[in-house]
Amino acid sequence: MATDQQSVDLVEGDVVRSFARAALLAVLIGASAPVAIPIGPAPITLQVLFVFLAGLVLGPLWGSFSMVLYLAAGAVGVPVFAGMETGFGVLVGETGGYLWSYPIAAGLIGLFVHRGTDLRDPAEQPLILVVIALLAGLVVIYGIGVSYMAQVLRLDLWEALLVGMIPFIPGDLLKLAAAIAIVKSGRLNVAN
Amino acid sequence: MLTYEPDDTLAHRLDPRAKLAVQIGFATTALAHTTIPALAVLSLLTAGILYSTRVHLIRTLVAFRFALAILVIAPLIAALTLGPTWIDWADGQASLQASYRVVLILLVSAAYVRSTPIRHSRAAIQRTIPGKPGQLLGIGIALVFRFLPVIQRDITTIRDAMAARLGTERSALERASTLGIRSLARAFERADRLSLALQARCFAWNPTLPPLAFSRRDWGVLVFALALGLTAVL
Amino acid sequence: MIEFRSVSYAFGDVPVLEDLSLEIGDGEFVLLAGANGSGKTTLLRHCNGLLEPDSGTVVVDGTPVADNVVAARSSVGMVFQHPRDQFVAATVGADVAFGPENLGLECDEIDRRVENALEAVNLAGRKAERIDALSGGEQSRVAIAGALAMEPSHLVLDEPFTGLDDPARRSVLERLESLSAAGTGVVLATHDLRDVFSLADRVVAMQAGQVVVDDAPTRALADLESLAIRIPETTRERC
Amino acid sequence: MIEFRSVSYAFGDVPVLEDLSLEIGDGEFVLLAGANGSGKTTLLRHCNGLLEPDSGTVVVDGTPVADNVVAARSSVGMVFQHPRDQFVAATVGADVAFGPENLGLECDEIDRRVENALEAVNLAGRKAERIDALSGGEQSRVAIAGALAMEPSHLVLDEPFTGLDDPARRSVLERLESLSAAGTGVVLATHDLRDVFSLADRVVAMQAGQVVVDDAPTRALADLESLAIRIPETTRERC
Ligand SMILES: Nc1ncnc2c1ncn2[C@@H]1O[C@H](COP(=O)(O)OP(=O)(O)OP(=O)(O)O)[C@@H](O)[C@H]1O
Ligand SMILES: Nc1ncnc2c1ncn2[C@@H]1O[C@H](COP(=O)(O)OP(=O)(O)OP(=O)(O)O)[C@@H](O)[C@H]1O
Ligand SMILES: O=C(O)CCCC[C@@H]1SC[C@@H]2NC(=O)N[C@@H]21
Ligand SMILES: [Mg+2]
Ligand SMILES: [Mg+2]
Repeated sequence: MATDQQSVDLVEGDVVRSFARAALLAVLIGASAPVAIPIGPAPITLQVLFVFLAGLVLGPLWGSFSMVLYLAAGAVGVPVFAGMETGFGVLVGETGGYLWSYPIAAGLIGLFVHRGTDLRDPAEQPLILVVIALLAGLVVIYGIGVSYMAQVLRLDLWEALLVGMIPFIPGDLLKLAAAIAIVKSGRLNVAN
Repeated sequence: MLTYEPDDTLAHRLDPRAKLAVQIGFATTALAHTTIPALAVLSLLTAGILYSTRVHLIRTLVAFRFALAILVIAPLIAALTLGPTWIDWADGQASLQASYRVVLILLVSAAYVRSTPIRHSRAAIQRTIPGKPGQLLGIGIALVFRFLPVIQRDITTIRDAMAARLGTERSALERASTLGIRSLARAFERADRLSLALQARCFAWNPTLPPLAFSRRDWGVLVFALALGLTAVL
Repeated sequence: MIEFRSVSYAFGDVPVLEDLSLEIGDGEFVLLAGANGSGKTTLLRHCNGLLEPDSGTVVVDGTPVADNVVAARSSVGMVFQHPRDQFVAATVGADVAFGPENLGLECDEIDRRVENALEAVNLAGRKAERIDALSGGEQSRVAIAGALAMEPSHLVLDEPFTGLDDPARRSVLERLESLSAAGTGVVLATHDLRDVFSLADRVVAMQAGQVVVDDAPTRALADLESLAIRIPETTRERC
Repeated sequence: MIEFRSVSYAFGDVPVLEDLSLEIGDGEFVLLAGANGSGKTTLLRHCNGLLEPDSGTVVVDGTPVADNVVAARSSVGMVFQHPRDQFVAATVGADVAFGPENLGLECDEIDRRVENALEAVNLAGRKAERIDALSGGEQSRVAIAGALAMEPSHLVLDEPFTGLDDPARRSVLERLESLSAAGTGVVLATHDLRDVFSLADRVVAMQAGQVVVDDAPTRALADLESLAIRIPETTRERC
């Protein structure tokens, strides 16, 4: 028994805490899945809001881990994708590009805002920096999402932009504002 | 809703890794071919997989109703052309065939979902992805599955709590932001308590993994999956 | 007055309330007892329209809840079973003020109510604290204060005493007693009948979604015991 | 044996435990009482290193917790107030197995421990059931089984009875009683001392982060009353 215990390699306390938060954020984005308004090959969803928050609140490392976890859970049968869909097929389906872009976007936003892997309070970062970071994230999401969709559905680039980006811009900018309002509200206990 | 259902089909007895390989093989080749003969072969294969896993076709199509919209919309968009003639049927047809294969891929993944409990997927991930990331991803999936209904209920409860004290009298924006912030704060509270519970139970990097056996049959399926994937270059 | 007229309710296809009728008069102090899962919470959530009956009607002060939900919610204040479920704000003061703000009251009046409610739960002067830094029992008390601050004509409390220490429990009870004496109806669902038993005008016990006991406390004793509902020792001995 | 040696702890600059010393022997059944915010939860979280003292040491079975956290966590099983927050898996068996898996035990041994733990809480044979479908009392017992599967020498429970009806409460208590009889130490923080008072070997009461009473139940009575900690009626009359 004593030798057993020697070999147990405990996960460090701060890692467990970040991990649990990343997992619950993945749950939250999954819980938002029923809110999906079909308007074309990709529905309007709240997902982008949580991608923003993942980068802002959890930072580059845990933010993108959280999104990878979301994709993995969806791939193996937890109904977390838009419209409560699930399965590996969704990841290679027409909206797969958006999904794969989430970890990258969250990581990028985290890097911009926290400037490294040590977390800072996003509420105290310059607003302009936060806005640029979120816009950059959005560009990544559209870039990967639209080009993959064009590929899979055999659409021209402008056709893909027409159905895969333009209709979402106003809503996604609202989500951007909401994400900033949430972290600035000071009502989240983001301190470590 | 698409979900795991206990049963005794061949797929239920297979190792999740073998099943994952089939999905990847199938997707690889489907994404490479859109000719009508290729789609016919892929359809037959899909039908076989669905039949042997006892996937209910109609129910599954309903579960994927969002994705199915592409079958109509994408070809229409593709067929539209700027300038004279306005409609290019050939473009539309190419897109229709491209959309159809996506539906086949979705159906094949439905067979995995119906035949694989989350804990098997979790074990497969922990065994396949080495080191700490694999470990966290595996446990993480179990947690997402466990907490999804919990958080869904929390969100309803917060809405009720606001309503009970006449939060309904506030503006839509204010209500949405209170609900959003509170849901997030609540999820983080749960995360903090969960992290204590995990630690109290010795959450470790090197646990005993749930048993999973890769049998002869699984090797056979794996070879089949590889072969399927290789047809992508045909 | 809160009236349930042949109310039935099912979660999906699991019936939870079955053809239930009940009247709770103004200023009455009613205890609601019953095993886990007997339907207490489900019943209470009908009083202010958080749940709507599948059949039957719930009437508050003469108006069906469905016809005027806002009226029902301003006359029926509710304390949820799990205090954490009830918070809408980050600090004690902001949370307690949430209800009064929605009533459109003046700032002074809101402040008065917040102070007054916090006093009743022994938390005077702790307005500025973050709720998530409070101990479990302190959180329960904030939840109670949130409902008190609405100053409703009926107060519905779903197991408000969980985790409360004895002085807090007594203080809340005293407040309930004086509210009830001043005309506020009180409905209290609890598994722990100590002290409240002697305060109550009536005991209503539920079993499998139906009211099986509805009587004055002393007369309900034998029936309660047969339902495995625990009555306070002192009560039993006294009778 | 769990020993607190002059332990102090503060949340930020709010002192919560102040120079606290306490010993809990093997196989002892100890009640932990005290007002809301007196520091019970904070104290308990030191037993297995979830919190680390600012000064002083906590020693479990002769080894300071900080020196061997794994040993402390496997000899002190901990059950928190809200079972729903501590389950890591969707089914009973998978959840109870989580602890033993982390200890790196063989599969057979894990199975044996899961069976034993479930048997100890009277849930044998229900491994495959979904946790969400269980009643509140059953969920509390699954949480206890999760801690027992580590084969701890002490079981620490922080208000495990909240929201349980009387039969469920009794079923949890019966399990604690038989565990204690079988040699597991039990530390139980609760505001509701009914029934447990007669089971306990010792009562420890806290006030503002310090131990102010530490005595056998019958002898502690007067002190407890002076702390406004409520003791069960029957006990008072018997003495
Ligand atoms: N959201 C829900 N979905 C499905 N069933 C539910 C839901 N809420 C409650 N139930 C079921 O309805 C029944 C009554 O539940 P309710 O919460 O009203 O009981 P209760 O008397 O308040 O119990 P407790 O003493 O445990 O609080 C239970 O069997 C419960 O399982
Ligand atoms: N996370 C925290 N941050 C700041 N202060 C805290 C935190 N947790 C607890 N406290 C404070 O520490 C004190 C002791 O809290 P603790 O939870 O140990 O009390 P308790 O005895 O368990 O009370 P209860 O009976 O209400 O559960 C309280 O005054 C509380 O406000
Ligand atoms: O199938 C999925 O789950 C992915 C849906 C992707 C929706 C994209 S994300 C960016 C854009 N903004 C929206 O609101 N919806 C699309
Ligand atoms: Mg209830
Ligand atoms: Mg406590």
